[in-house]
Amino acid sequence: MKKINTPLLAISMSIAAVLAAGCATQQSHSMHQTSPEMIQKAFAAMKRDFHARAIATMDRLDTDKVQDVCNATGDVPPEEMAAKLEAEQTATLKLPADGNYMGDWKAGEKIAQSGRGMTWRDKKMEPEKNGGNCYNCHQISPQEVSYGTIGPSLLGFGKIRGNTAETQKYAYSKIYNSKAFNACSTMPRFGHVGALNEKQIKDLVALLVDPASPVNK
Amino acid sequence: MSDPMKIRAKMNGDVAEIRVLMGHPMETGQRKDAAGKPIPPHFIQSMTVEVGGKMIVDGQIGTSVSRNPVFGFKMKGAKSGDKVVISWVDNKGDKRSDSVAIA
Amino acid sequence: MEMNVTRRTVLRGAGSLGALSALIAAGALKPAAVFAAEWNKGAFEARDSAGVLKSIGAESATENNKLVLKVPDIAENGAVVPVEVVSGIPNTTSIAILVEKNPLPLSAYFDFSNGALPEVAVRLKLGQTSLIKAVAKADGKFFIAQKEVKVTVGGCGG
Amino acid sequence: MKYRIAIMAALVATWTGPVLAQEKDPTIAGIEKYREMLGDDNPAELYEARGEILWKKADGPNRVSLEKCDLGLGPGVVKGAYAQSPRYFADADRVMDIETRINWCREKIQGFSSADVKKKPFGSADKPSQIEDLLAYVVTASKGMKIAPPNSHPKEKEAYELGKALFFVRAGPYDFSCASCHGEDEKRIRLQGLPNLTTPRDTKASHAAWPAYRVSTSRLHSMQWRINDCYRQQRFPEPGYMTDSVNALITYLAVTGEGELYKGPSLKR
Repeated sequence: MKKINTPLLAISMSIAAVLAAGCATQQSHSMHQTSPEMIQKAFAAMKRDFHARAIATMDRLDTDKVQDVCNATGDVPPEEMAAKLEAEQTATLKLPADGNYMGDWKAGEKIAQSGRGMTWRDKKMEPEKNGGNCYNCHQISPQEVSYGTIGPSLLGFGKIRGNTAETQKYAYSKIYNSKAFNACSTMPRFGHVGALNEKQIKDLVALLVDPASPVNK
Repeated sequence: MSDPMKIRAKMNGDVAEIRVLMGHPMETGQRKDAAGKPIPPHFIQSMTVEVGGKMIVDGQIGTSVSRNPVFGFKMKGAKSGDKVVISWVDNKGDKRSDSVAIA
Repeated sequence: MEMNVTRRTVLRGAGSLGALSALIAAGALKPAAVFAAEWNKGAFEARDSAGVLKSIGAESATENNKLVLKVPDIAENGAVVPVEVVSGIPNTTSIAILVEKNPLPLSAYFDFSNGALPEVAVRLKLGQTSLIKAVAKADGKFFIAQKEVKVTVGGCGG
Repeated sequence: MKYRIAIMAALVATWTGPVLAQEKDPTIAGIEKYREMLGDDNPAELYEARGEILWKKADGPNRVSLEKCDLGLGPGVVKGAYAQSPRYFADADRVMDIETRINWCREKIQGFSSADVKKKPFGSADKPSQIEDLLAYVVTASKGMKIAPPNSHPKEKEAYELGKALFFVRAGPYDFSCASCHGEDEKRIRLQGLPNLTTPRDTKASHAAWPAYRVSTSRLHSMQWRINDCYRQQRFPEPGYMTDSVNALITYLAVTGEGELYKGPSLKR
């Protein structure tokens, strides 16, 4: 991680810059890279100054490889490294055993609306009570005007892509682990970290893909 | 003890503009506390505005007015230096009066 | 009228308050009782707009474009929604404001006199998206204006 | 990468409409009207009035007021002190934000215990905390003054660098950093605009508006609270009140936002 191939990094950065210029939805964080020394200092400071509260325990500061790489590269890992990370994250995907990706879009809408869960105000890990925080960052159903813009608009998601098994699987996988598609995506890995369970992710897939969902009307 | 009101009163041409901010919970009686017990209503029911010794606004207030209420009024016939007295009484009988001179 | 004078005196909290305080202290009058007579309990405790309008005698209020209700179309938070009412109807003496979807719709009722312009700015709580209604009384007649305010979900919601 | 470009192209295609429409988005226009109508009447003034009384009151085990407290511009100087914070204090040998410094005075001058001042710093609508009242009084005395944290002492520079690093590091179950939400221009959560706190433009406007009274919670929120609650939403463990990490982040924000005239405490959603 400390030895980053500079030319490669420069190339990937310029690609990202081009994309960022042309597309408002690209996760184009300002080109920022923290030195390994400062990253280390930041974590040392947090480990000294932060404390566990309810389910928000101190091990949340123990980073995994994805976080390490994204931190070290300012969220723009060299292409090869990104591809490797994405492959590794893809290998962790747990897809539904029954091969069915679609749940109930109405339940999905409720999950998309809710921002609850995983904070130090939550006493237990209860994914069934958690929300997906979706509207915080995405436009989804046209009826909800209060939506965020950190992520791309998902309006017409299923209509644009078609209600195919492939689309359903893609949506499920992306919600389960966004990093399988974009190593340093801003989006959480909801399934991977156990914030949402299989049923909830299926309901969200239905919200996005089901032709009956307002998203596709 | 209730917070003193913040009253602003100034002349704008021949119109006196009066705004007041009151410190009050304006509890509706519809809410429940953490233990699930209903929180009793506690809200301002009446308010008056007097300018130069004359009542200009006589208001009755309900629970839909926001916490820490803000009201704005206007009048003609007042002048800089006139005393503005604003008073309120809540449903528990607590009351408060504050005054300011029109700027 | 008699009640009104008493109430104003008490509100001012000075001067002739002494006699009344004595009454209150003696238990002859509870403060709430003093004002309850004046505060239009029936109107403020009415559970729907129709009930409020009836209680204030405005059930036959008519629309009039000189009664201007200024509200935001959308509010970031229902806890504080700024509302302004300006009546251009001659001889307007009172303005009432209602939040239709609130459990108790009547929010405020103002009587204006001695040079006060018939207009008011307030901040109201909206439990949900709702119509706001403004009612003005002029020369004994009632006029009404209404607009919807959409209350949105705000913040991260965690 | 090819795949990503393909997705990107699709996104550009689907976004042409909304992006163009955004300029006259009625929702955004409506929210702007809401904020405009909300006006200037700010219940933070009630905090300020209580804070002034509290500042001058002989309080604590030592029964003395805070009027000799040195907020950085000399003992007893309140005016302008907030605008020049956070700063290094030799007597404490650390960089302190204004809230940390007021509490330091409450301990050292008034004799409150450290536990006392840390007990419940974030009040509720029904029970505002004393530090929030004091804070409102102190910051209001910097209204209209230029935000100018010194950022010259080595420890101030160190705090800035640490704060900047803290701002960008991702961790926790959601892989978030501060920059996840505050790292780009013109983004929002729901309808709330997110200042890009990596650039002076947004940071100036944002920093000059805190502390803020929020109508949704009916209370005044300090920067200490702001950082705390961001970390809660980031799903991190809880940062300790007035710790070096929190003060480093506040230093980073103040330095990034320097040069703006202080406009707080403001009124927010």
